[in-house]
Amino acid sequence: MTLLEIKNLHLQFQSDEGLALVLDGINFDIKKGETLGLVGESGCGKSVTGLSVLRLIPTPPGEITEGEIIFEGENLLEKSAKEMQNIRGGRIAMIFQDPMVSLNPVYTIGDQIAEAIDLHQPKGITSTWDGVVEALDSVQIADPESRAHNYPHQFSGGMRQRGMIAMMLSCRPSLLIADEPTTALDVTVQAQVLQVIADLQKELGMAVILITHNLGVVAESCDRVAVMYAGTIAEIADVEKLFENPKHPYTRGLLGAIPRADRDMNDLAIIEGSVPNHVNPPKGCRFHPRCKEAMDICRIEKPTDVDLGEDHIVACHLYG
Amino acid sequence: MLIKVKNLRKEFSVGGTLFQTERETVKAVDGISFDIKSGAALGLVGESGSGKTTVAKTMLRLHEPTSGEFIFDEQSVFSLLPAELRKLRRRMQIVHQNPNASLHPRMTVMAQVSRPLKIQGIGDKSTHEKQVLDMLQRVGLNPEHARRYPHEFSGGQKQRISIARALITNPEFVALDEPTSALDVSVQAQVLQLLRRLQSELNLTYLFVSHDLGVIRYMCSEVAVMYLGNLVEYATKPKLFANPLHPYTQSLLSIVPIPDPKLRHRDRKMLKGEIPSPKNPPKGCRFHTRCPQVMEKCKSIEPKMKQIEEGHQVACHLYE
Amino acid sequence: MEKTQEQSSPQTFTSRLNSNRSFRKFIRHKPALVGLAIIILLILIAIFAPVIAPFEYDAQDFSSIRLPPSADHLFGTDKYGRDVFSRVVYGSRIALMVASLVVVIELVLGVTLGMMAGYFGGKVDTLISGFTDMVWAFPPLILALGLISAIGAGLVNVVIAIAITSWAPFSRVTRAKVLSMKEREFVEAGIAIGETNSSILARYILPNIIAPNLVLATLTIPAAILTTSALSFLGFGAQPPSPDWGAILNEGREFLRDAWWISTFPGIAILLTTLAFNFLGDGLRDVFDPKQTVQ
Amino acid sequence: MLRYITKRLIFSIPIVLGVTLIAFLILYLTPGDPVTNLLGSRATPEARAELSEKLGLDQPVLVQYGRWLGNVLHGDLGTSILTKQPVSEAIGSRLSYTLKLTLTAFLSSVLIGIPVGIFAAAKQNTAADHISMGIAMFFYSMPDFWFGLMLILVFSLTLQWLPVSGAYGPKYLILPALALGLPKIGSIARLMRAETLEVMREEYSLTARAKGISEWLIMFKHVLRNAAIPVMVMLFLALPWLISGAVVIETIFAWPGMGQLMYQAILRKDFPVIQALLLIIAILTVLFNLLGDVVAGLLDPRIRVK
Repeated sequence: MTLLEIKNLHLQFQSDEGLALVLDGINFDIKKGETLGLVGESGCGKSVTGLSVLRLIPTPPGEITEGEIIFEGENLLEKSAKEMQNIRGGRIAMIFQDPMVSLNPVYTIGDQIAEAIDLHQPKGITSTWDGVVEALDSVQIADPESRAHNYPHQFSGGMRQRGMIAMMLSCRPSLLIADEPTTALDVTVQAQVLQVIADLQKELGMAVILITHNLGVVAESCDRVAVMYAGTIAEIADVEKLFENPKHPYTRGLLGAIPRADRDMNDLAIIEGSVPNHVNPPKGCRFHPRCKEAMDICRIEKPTDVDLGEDHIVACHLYG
Repeated sequence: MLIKVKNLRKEFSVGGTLFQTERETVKAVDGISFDIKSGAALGLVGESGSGKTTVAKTMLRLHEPTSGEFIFDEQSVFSLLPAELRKLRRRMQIVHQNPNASLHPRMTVMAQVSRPLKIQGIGDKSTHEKQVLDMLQRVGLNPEHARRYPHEFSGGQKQRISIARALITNPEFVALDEPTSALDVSVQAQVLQLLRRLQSELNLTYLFVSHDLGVIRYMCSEVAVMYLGNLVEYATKPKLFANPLHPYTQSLLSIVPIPDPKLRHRDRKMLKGEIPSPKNPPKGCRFHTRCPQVMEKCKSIEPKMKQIEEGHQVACHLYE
Repeated sequence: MEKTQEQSSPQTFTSRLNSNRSFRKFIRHKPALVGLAIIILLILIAIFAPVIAPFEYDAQDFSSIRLPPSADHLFGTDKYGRDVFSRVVYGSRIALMVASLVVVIELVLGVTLGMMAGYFGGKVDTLISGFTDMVWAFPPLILALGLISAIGAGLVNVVIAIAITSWAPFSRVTRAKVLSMKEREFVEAGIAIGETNSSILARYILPNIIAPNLVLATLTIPAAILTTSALSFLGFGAQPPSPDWGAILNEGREFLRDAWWISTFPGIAILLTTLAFNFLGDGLRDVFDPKQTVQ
Repeated sequence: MLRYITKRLIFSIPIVLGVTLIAFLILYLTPGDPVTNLLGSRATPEARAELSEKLGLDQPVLVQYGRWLGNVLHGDLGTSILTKQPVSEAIGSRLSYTLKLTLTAFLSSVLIGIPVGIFAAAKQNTAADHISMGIAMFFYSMPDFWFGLMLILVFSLTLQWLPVSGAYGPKYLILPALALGLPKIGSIARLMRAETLEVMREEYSLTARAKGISEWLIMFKHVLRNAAIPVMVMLFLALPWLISGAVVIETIFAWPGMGQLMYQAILRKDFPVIQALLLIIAILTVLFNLLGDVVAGLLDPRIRVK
C-alpha cells in the first residue's frame, strides 16, 4: 500500500547567480513499512526532496512551483500551516546529518523529547516522562532515567544522533526521513545507528526514506533505491535489481566508481567531469555532458520515465 | 627502507591561560613505529580521534614531535635545523584533505604551483612556467587553468591543483591526508586513479591516511590500523584483508558497508560505544573498553606489537 | 539544503573582489550605495570647501549677528556673524581628517598587536590579549577624558587619546582571523613547501586579514567622529575659531533658545556622515564577512 | 558554576589593577609635579610635605602606586582641590543620580530595542524589517549630545512640556534619559536582530520545526533562549558605555551626577576627583563584565554544566 507519492515535483531557489531549478519534476513513491534509499552526489537534490515532503524549504528563497506530495491520500502541499505542524514529528519525522548541531544546546535531551510527546500526544504512553525514558531506552541509551537530564553537549556524537532518533520517533510516525543520518559518524558508530533505525522500523512498522551518498549503506539497509542526478531521478528499482543490473549509465558509473573493501579492484569506473550547477543546467538530459553513451537526442530532449517492468524505472533515452 | 618511523609520540596540550593553569595533555600519537619501502604505499586507517592525521603531519614537521625518530633516506628529520629541513621539503610533500582550504585563495594556480620551485631554487623563472604547465597537464588540467584563482574550480579540480603543487619539486615521499574524503564518489574515483597513475609513473612513496577501508584497499600495498594513538595491526594488504587478527580490525572489516545487497546478511562484529577521549585514554590495551574478546590482563597490561608471520604484526594479548 | 563548495571557501579580499558575485552583491545593497554616494559627496565638499563656501569659516561680520537661515546665509549666522553654512562646509575637512587619522592609528596599533598575539601565541598572546581585554572593557570616552585631563585639550590630543583607547576591536578581529588562518590547510601547505615564517605572515596571513579590518575600519569611522565631536562639544577638542562640527555645536548651545540654527545644522552634518559610513560598513560586512559581528 | 564565577573573578583582578594603574599614572603624565597637581598651587608647604610623605614621592613609581592603592582600599580617595571635600563624599552624593539616569535610559532602550530586533528578525527582508532597521540605524548613528539639544529645543523651548535642565523631580529625568537611551535602541535592536537571525539559521531551529512546533513557539522557546546569551553579555558590557555617555548628557542637562562631576573636574584639573572617578568607573566596568559572564553562565548549560 502506498504511503507517500511524489508527483512531478518542481522546486526552485532564488540564488545570487539567478534562478536555480533544484528539482526538475521528480516522481517516486514509498510503500508502508519499506525503506527507500534516495542516493546521489552533492547537489543532486536529495536533501531538498526530504525537506520538501515536510514543507521545510525556506520560502523565500525556495519555492515549490509544481507537483503533488500525496501522503496517506492527502496532498501535503494543500495543507494549512497548522495541519503541517501536526504532521511534522507526528506522522512524518525527520532526522538530520550532523548530530552536533541539530539538538538545542540549552535544553536537556529529556526536555526536547518531552516537547515532542506533549505536542503530538501519541497513544499508548502513560505519562510524558515515561515516554521520554521509553524513547531513550528504545535507542539503547544506557541508564535513560538519568541520561534524560543531560544536555546535548554531555552526549557523544553517536549518542546525540540516537537521542535525535528517540525524539523524532517518540510519537511513532508512519514515515521517517533520515537525511544522511550517519555521514558525520565513524564507521563503528554508523553501524550502531543504522541498527537502531532498523530495529525501530520493524517495531513501529514505519517506512523510511534514507537519504545518503553512500551506496554501501543503501545496499545494506534499503528495499528500493532511487538514484538522483542534478535535480532529476535517473533510476528507481529494487535494491538487488539496481545493484545487479543497473540500467542508467550514471548508475552504472556510480556503482563502478566505489572502491570496495571486500575485494581487490584493478580499475574504478570513471565518470568524467563534475556535477553541473543548477542555474544553467545542461539542456536535454542533465547527465549528457558526462555520459559516455550520449546520443544526439540526449542533448535536446529531457528523457521521460521508462518502466522496464517490476517497478524498475529509468529516465534515459537508451530505453525510450 | 625510505621511511623509518620509530616510537613516534605527539602530545598536544590544551587549555592553560594566564590564570587557568590546569593544562590537559592529549596523547594524539602514543609511540608508533613503521617502515615504508621506496615505491610502496602504506595506508593508515582509523576512526576520527585515532591520531592518523597527526602521524602524517608530525612526520612532515607541520607539528613538532614530542619524541621519537623519523629517518628519511638515512636523514633524521626531527633533528634537522630549519634551513636543512626547508631543503629536505622538496623531497617530501603533503596533500591535504579539504580542497576548499588547502589552496591559497589569492594566488593563481600558476603562482601557487610554481611557488615551491621558487622557494627551493629549482631552475629559473623561464623554466618554471613550462614545468607548471607540464605538471598541470599531468594531473588532468588545461594550460588555461593556470591563470585562474582557486574559487573558480570544482572540488576535484582543486584537489588536482594541490597534487600538482605537491609534486612539482619531484618529491620521493608524499603524505596524502584523506585526499578524497571531501569529494563525491565519481570525483573520488578520478582522483584515486590519478594518484595511482602518478605513483607508478613517478615512483612515489605514499603514506595514505584514510578512514575508508575501500579506498585504502584500492590504493595501498601495506596497511596500518590505528586506534586511539596506537598502532594495533600492521600487515601487507592481502594479509590484512584476508586474515585480520586484531578484534578491532576484524570488526571494522565486518561492518564497513559493502555496496552489494546480497552480502547484507553476513556476520557483523558490532562494537559497543564510541572511541574514548584521547585526553583520558583507558589503561592497558586502549581498545579493551570496546573489545568483544576482552580478557582480564587487557585492562592493565598494554600489548606489544608482535610479528605473527612475515609481513603481519599485531598488538593484542590474544596472540601471545 | 546542501552546502555548495563556494559557501565554505575562504573569503578574502581580492579573490572575492575578482568574482563579480561580491560586486553584484554590493551593488544590490542599496543603503551601502547611498552611503558610498554621501561619502563621495562629502569628500568632494571637503576638497572644494573654498569653492563651495560663500564665506571664510572665520570671517566675522558684526552687522549680521545670529541671523536666521536665508538666501544669503543658508544655515544662518552665529554670534560673531560668521556664516554657519561655510563653517559646516569647512568642518567636513576636520571631521574626515580627524576620523581617518584616528582609524589609521587604531589600525596600525590593533593589527600589529593582533598579529603578534595570533601568530606567536603562548605567553605573548596571553599578555597582549589580556591587555586588549582590559582596554576593550573600558569606555573609550572616559579613558580619553582621563588622558586629556593629563595631556591637555586640543584636536591633536583628542586624536591621540581616542586612538590609543579604542584600537582593541582591531586587535581582537586580527587575532581571531590570524588564529583561524593559522589552522587553514593552505598555510600548512605553505610551511610544507618550505616557506619561511616571515613569508607565511606576509604572503599567506596578511592578505587575508585586510578585508575584516577594512570592514571594521569603515564601521569605526562613525564612532571616531562621534567621540571627537563629543569631546569638541565639551570644549576639550578643537578650539575656537575652528569650524569643527562639535565645536560649532558647543558655541551654539547657549543660543539654543534664540538661534536654533547654529546647533541644528552641524548636528545634521554629523548624523549624515555617521549614517553614511554605517550604511557603507554594513554593506561591506555583508559582502566580505557576513559572519563577523562587531559591537 | 561557583568555580566558573571564581575563575572570572580572579581573571578580573589584573583588569582592575591595570585600570587603576592607568588612573594613577595620569597624574604623572601631567606636566608639573604630582603634589601641585593634587593639592593645587595654593597649598601650604605643610600640606605639601604631608602629601609627599603620604605618597612616598622619593620611592619608585610602583611603590607609590602601591601606597595609593592601599589608601584607596582603606576608603581614602583623597580630597578635592576645588571644594576641599573628601572625594568619596562628593562622588557618593552623585552616584545615585548617575545610576538613576543610566538605568532609566538603559531599561527603556532595552525594553524597546529588544522587541524591535526580534520583530525585524521575524519579518526578515520585508518592508517592516527594512523600515525598523532603517530607524535603528538612524538612532545608532545619532550623536547623543546633539540629540539632547534637539530634545530641549523641541520639548522644552518650543512646546514647553518639559524642563530644560536640573534634577528636581521625575519630570526632569525624562529628556536626559531619552537623549541617553534612544540612540542605544539602535545598537540593541541591531544586535538582537543579528543574533536572532543567527540562531534561526542554526540546525536545531530546523529540528524544532521538523518536530511540529509552531513558529511562535520556535521563536520564543528555542530561538530567543539561545540568542539571549550573547545579547545579555553585550548588554552588560554596554552599561559602562552608557555611563560614559552620561558625561555629555549630564553636562547638557545640568544633571548632578558623576558625569557632570567628571566634566567639571577635568575643566579645573581636579586630579583626585578624576582619579577616583576613573577608578569607580573601572570597577563598575569590571563588575558589569562579570555580571554579564555570570548571566551567560546561568543561561548557557555548556558553561554551567561540565
